[in-house]
Amino acid sequence: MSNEWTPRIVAFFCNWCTYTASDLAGVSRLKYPSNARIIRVMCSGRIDPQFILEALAKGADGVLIGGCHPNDCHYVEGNYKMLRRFRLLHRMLKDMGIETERVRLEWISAAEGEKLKTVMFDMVDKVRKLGPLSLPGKFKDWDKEMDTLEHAVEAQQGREVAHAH
Amino acid sequence: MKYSYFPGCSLKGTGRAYEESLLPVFRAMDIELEELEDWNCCGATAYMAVDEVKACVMASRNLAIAEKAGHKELVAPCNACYLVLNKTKHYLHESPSVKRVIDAALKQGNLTYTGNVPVRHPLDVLVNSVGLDEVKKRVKQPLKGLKVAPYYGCQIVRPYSTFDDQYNPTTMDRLLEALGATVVTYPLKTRCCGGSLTGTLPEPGLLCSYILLKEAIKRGADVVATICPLCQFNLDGYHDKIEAKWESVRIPTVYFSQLMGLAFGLPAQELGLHRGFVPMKSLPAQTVAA
Amino acid sequence: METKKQDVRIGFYVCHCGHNIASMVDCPAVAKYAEKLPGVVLSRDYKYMCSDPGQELIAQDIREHKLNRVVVASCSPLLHEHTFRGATEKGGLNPFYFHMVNIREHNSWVHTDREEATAKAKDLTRAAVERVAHHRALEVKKVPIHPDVLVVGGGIAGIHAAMTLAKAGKKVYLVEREPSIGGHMAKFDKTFPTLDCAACILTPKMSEVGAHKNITLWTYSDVIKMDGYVGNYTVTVKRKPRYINEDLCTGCQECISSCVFKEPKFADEFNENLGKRKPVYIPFPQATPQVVLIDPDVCLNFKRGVLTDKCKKTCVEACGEKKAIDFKQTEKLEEIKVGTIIVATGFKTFEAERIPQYGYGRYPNVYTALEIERLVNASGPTAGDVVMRNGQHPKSIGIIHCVGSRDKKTNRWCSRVCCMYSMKLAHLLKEHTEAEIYNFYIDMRTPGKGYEEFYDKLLTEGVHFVRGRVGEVTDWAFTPEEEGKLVIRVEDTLAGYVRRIPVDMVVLSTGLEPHTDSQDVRRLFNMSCGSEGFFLERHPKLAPVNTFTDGIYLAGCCQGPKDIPDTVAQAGAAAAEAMVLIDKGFVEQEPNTAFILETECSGCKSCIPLCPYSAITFVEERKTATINEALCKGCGTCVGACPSGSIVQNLFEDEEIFSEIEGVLVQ
Amino acid sequence: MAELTRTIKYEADRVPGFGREVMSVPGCEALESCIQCGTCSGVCPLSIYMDYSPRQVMALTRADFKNEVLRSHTIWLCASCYSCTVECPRQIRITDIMYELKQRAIKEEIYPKKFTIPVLAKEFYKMAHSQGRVTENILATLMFLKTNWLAAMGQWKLGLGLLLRGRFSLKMESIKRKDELNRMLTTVDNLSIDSLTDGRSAPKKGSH
Repeated sequence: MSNEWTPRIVAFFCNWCTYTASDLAGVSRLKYPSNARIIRVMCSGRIDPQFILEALAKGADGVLIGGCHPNDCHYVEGNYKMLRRFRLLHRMLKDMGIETERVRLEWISAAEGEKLKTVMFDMVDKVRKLGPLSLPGKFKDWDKEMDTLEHAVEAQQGREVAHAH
Repeated sequence: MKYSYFPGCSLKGTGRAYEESLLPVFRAMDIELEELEDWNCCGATAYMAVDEVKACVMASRNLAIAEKAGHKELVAPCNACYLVLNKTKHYLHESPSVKRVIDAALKQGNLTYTGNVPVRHPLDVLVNSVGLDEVKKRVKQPLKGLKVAPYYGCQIVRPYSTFDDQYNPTTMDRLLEALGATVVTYPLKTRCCGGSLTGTLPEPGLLCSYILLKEAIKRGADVVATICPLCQFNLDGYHDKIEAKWESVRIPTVYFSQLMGLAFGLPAQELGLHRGFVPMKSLPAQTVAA
Repeated sequence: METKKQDVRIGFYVCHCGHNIASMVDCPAVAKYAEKLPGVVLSRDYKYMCSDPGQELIAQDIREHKLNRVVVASCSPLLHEHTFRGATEKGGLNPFYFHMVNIREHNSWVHTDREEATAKAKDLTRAAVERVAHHRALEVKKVPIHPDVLVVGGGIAGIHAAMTLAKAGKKVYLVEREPSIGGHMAKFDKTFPTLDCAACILTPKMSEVGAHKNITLWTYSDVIKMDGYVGNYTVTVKRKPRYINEDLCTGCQECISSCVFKEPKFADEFNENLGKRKPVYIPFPQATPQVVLIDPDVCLNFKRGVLTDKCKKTCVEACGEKKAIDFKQTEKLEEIKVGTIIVATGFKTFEAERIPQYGYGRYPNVYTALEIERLVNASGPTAGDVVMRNGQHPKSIGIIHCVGSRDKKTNRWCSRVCCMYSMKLAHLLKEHTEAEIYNFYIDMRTPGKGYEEFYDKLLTEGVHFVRGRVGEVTDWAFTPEEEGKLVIRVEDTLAGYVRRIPVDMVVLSTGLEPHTDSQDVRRLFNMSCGSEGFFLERHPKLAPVNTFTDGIYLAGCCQGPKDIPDTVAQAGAAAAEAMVLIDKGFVEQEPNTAFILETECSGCKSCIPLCPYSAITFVEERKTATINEALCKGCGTCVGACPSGSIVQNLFEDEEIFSEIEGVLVQ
Repeated sequence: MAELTRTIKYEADRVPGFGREVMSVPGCEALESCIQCGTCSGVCPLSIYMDYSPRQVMALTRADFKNEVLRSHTIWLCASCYSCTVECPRQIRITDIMYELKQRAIKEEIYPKKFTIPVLAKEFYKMAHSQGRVTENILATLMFLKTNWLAAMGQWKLGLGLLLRGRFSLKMESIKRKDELNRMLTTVDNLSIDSLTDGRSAPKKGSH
């Protein structure tokens, strides 16, 4: 293993389609990069946007969400619900200054081991190009910034108070 | 309507009758063909046998010049040019590394190509963009009773069949019918004419042409209509040799644009019909001057 | 809910799976790493965790080391979670104090760098260890199984499955789309390699089905809706109008002979449109049920399918007192309750027109194999006389194998039957016509009992075999003997020559592919499809008739191409699987349902429209939502959406997932 | 008595790695999955003149019989009609593989002597390179002069016919900005395209 930086990706896969697809990729002995850590949920509808933010906050450089194709959800329409949240989340990420490509939603059916492989390669490739997200570090910076800002505000208020007197 | 026009080398040489008929026909259809400024060889098939990347560079230069001139679409009448230009577009799209090389090469001529110039065959433009109704309006002397074998050749439908069926193309059939001609059933529509082999390895090449001509006669055709200068050359230029080897299959082979010109009432002489080795006989006398 | 972390005693096991995992993941290193993780009191690596000693090891350790949590890193939980929960329970723990890490399918089998794979295994282990600390004891719910079975599709697969179940005393609904059961097999003349007459072996089974007291047979019907879950499915069946009262029709066929159309005039689907039928007809002589039907598209009493009542109705007259004809019949919906479903919807043959270079549809004397089956059949449109569309008898015939099979442009898979049925047709055609027969094949595939022997037999019958995929079939002649013939151009790859072979008749051995509506059927029954469109079995080797939905089984070609013996075997297996559930009487349900913490719920109602099963309702008195556990299927969509975090999904609690996220990321 | 030749092939006759090398060229990868069905030969209009059928060329290439393949007439008989490419059930781009083999044969100069096709290809290349355009009849003349004087004499009738019909160009066609084209083509030589391995189909880097 080289010491070169390599993206850390958290993947949330639904039990019926994408998790099974990655099992299939395994059974078919397809090879793909090892960056992703897969977390299983029953349905992509279970994925709370907080999970995604938490993953980024805890040091993930990208998050991959895998669900069933439209109309194929084991639970009828959980994947649509995820899609809705996903779109909102993308807007929010934009506002936060986080590249939206870091959070990706893919429909991968139980039969699409090949697609899973392609997506894994592509995701790692794209996130690698974006570079590290380093949110945990940024949080510290932001905290510091906030602190300075607060101090400044306090100082300002102090002066104003003093001035008023 | 205005199109950029890529004649290709053949249309300036052995296939000049194609250009001679195509330009007036397009004029008659009120479509402007503007010859691409300083175009170069498309990089055709023989070039591809030596260096495919360079062939693509040559093709790209043409595409880039067309793009620079602001042309929306490029018309290439020669099947080989049509294929090579389209193949290059495919490669540029499929392979980023080839695109890098080509971009670097184009830069030497202060050119860029973003991939936005469709390459089209005049047959496609006339039938699918202009429409057969427009063609019919201009027919002054319908080719009544003329039985035509429509011959498309290979590279217009293979490997990229962009505007017609790969196995049974019908664009030219419909066009010829619009001109009033009778289209004979011709199962060899897309069988190879022998390409450049006719010149290099005569027997195999000529056999290909012989088969095409023989079947056209058997199917009752008076004339074979082509859409490619090399096909026309092969089917028209080697009758003596074919006869020496097999039998006489003398049937005229003309460009579809020549038949259009005749139907539009343009003089045969101005359509380059005198350049064929086997003259057309069975047309109304006043149109056949050659 | 609060888990006291200091009380947690985790046992961790990493499986070598022989070399499957150990060759790519350093298992001892993972075990060593896990030892130091919080809460882990014991960590082992072992060659085969799923083996009896492996499972025993877990049970024993739980007792000896007072473990209260178990984590196993091995294969996919979809494969062995159940096994290890069992082992956990055997050790005296609630089975849900277990969690599984997938380091085979998701790791050792898909990665190539041992260091990276080991690092990944450690990350996943850490996540599981942190997660399992939050696990709670859960109870498995037992749901009773409705004993009735629905079999969808009345081909040989459906027939056999239905009969097997009926004989065992189970009540079966057999639903078939066409007017008669029998499927493709009913169209075949003979069957390979024994050359039994297909009708002779099939029709007794068909009439048995029609007569069996345990079987409710609905032909000319479609399943249009399925609700519920394993053991308790509610299915809606649409029965299309045949304009004949099935209970009153005796199958006397007087109506057919007295129809105002004196001669059959309309394309006969059963005979692959080679023959003709009347507007009132019975699909074929042995059709089951023996009930006629009326085709409103051509019957004079209708106009474009709408009743006009303008015909003389000689058929009604002929039917007389029986009064079986009912022009006012409309489509009817039936709702049934079943516990298990067997899907046996079969296949469709490849449309030969899709390979234009073989000339089907362009040259009249190019036939599909199924057309030939009808042509050689004694009760077919020509009564077994092999006469071509041009009225002549063929003197030479070319049979092209693999049409629309083994071809990336159409269907990649081998149809598994075309070698054998092509040879069967070669034999039958030879018998009927004494023509010269050529078989053009890519590879000869005869892996079945008596199949290779059949090939041997054909070789000695003077049938020509040419190894080469045909390039094209054309009608242009180059030599005098080719005049007026169809010319097959092929490389005889064994002789080493390109050949042009003129023949009178060409037979295209078309492949098998999924029905055009297989995607709809798949959705209807909540199944998966492989990339080619056949229904996906749960495991290609060990669960070949199960689907990913419990209680739904597969039989026959809807799962993939296969011949009759395999289809019948699979249908028997599917019936047996259904009986396993029925005789057990109940199923255990994964307790992954959601519930609402009423103290937290703000009553915003945002969860209510999200639930596809209407399991969530609003309790006005309390101003909170509540979940009906019996209806909840455990998707967790409401949990992911609850703004106040007041919904909890068992097995997928927020704390569990958050700790998993932290676990994979924070070293 | 007819002369008997041994047709056995020994391992020494193979050039190990040749097949792999060809199959690693972008666009030629699918050769790996050839099932030797013979569709290519079945549809090839020129296969009837070939010493090895296209199918055999595929087999020989995959089995590292480099000399047999590069010396074969087959690769030069390919008229680029693409029938095999569109019909191949394994979607092997056979025409492109033929181009690749032609390029290799030209590079190693092991094609049949006095065989006009490679000469045509090379002359075509030179003329297109230097003039930017190709004047067919001058090209043909050059080709015959380099290969076969007698054949050139045999073509006089066709040449005369062309001349009489105004289809014979006496002037060499060329483009205006020859230097620009030349710069562009030289750039290709100077760029390393050995990195053409993005896994998708791409044209092949030639030897010039």
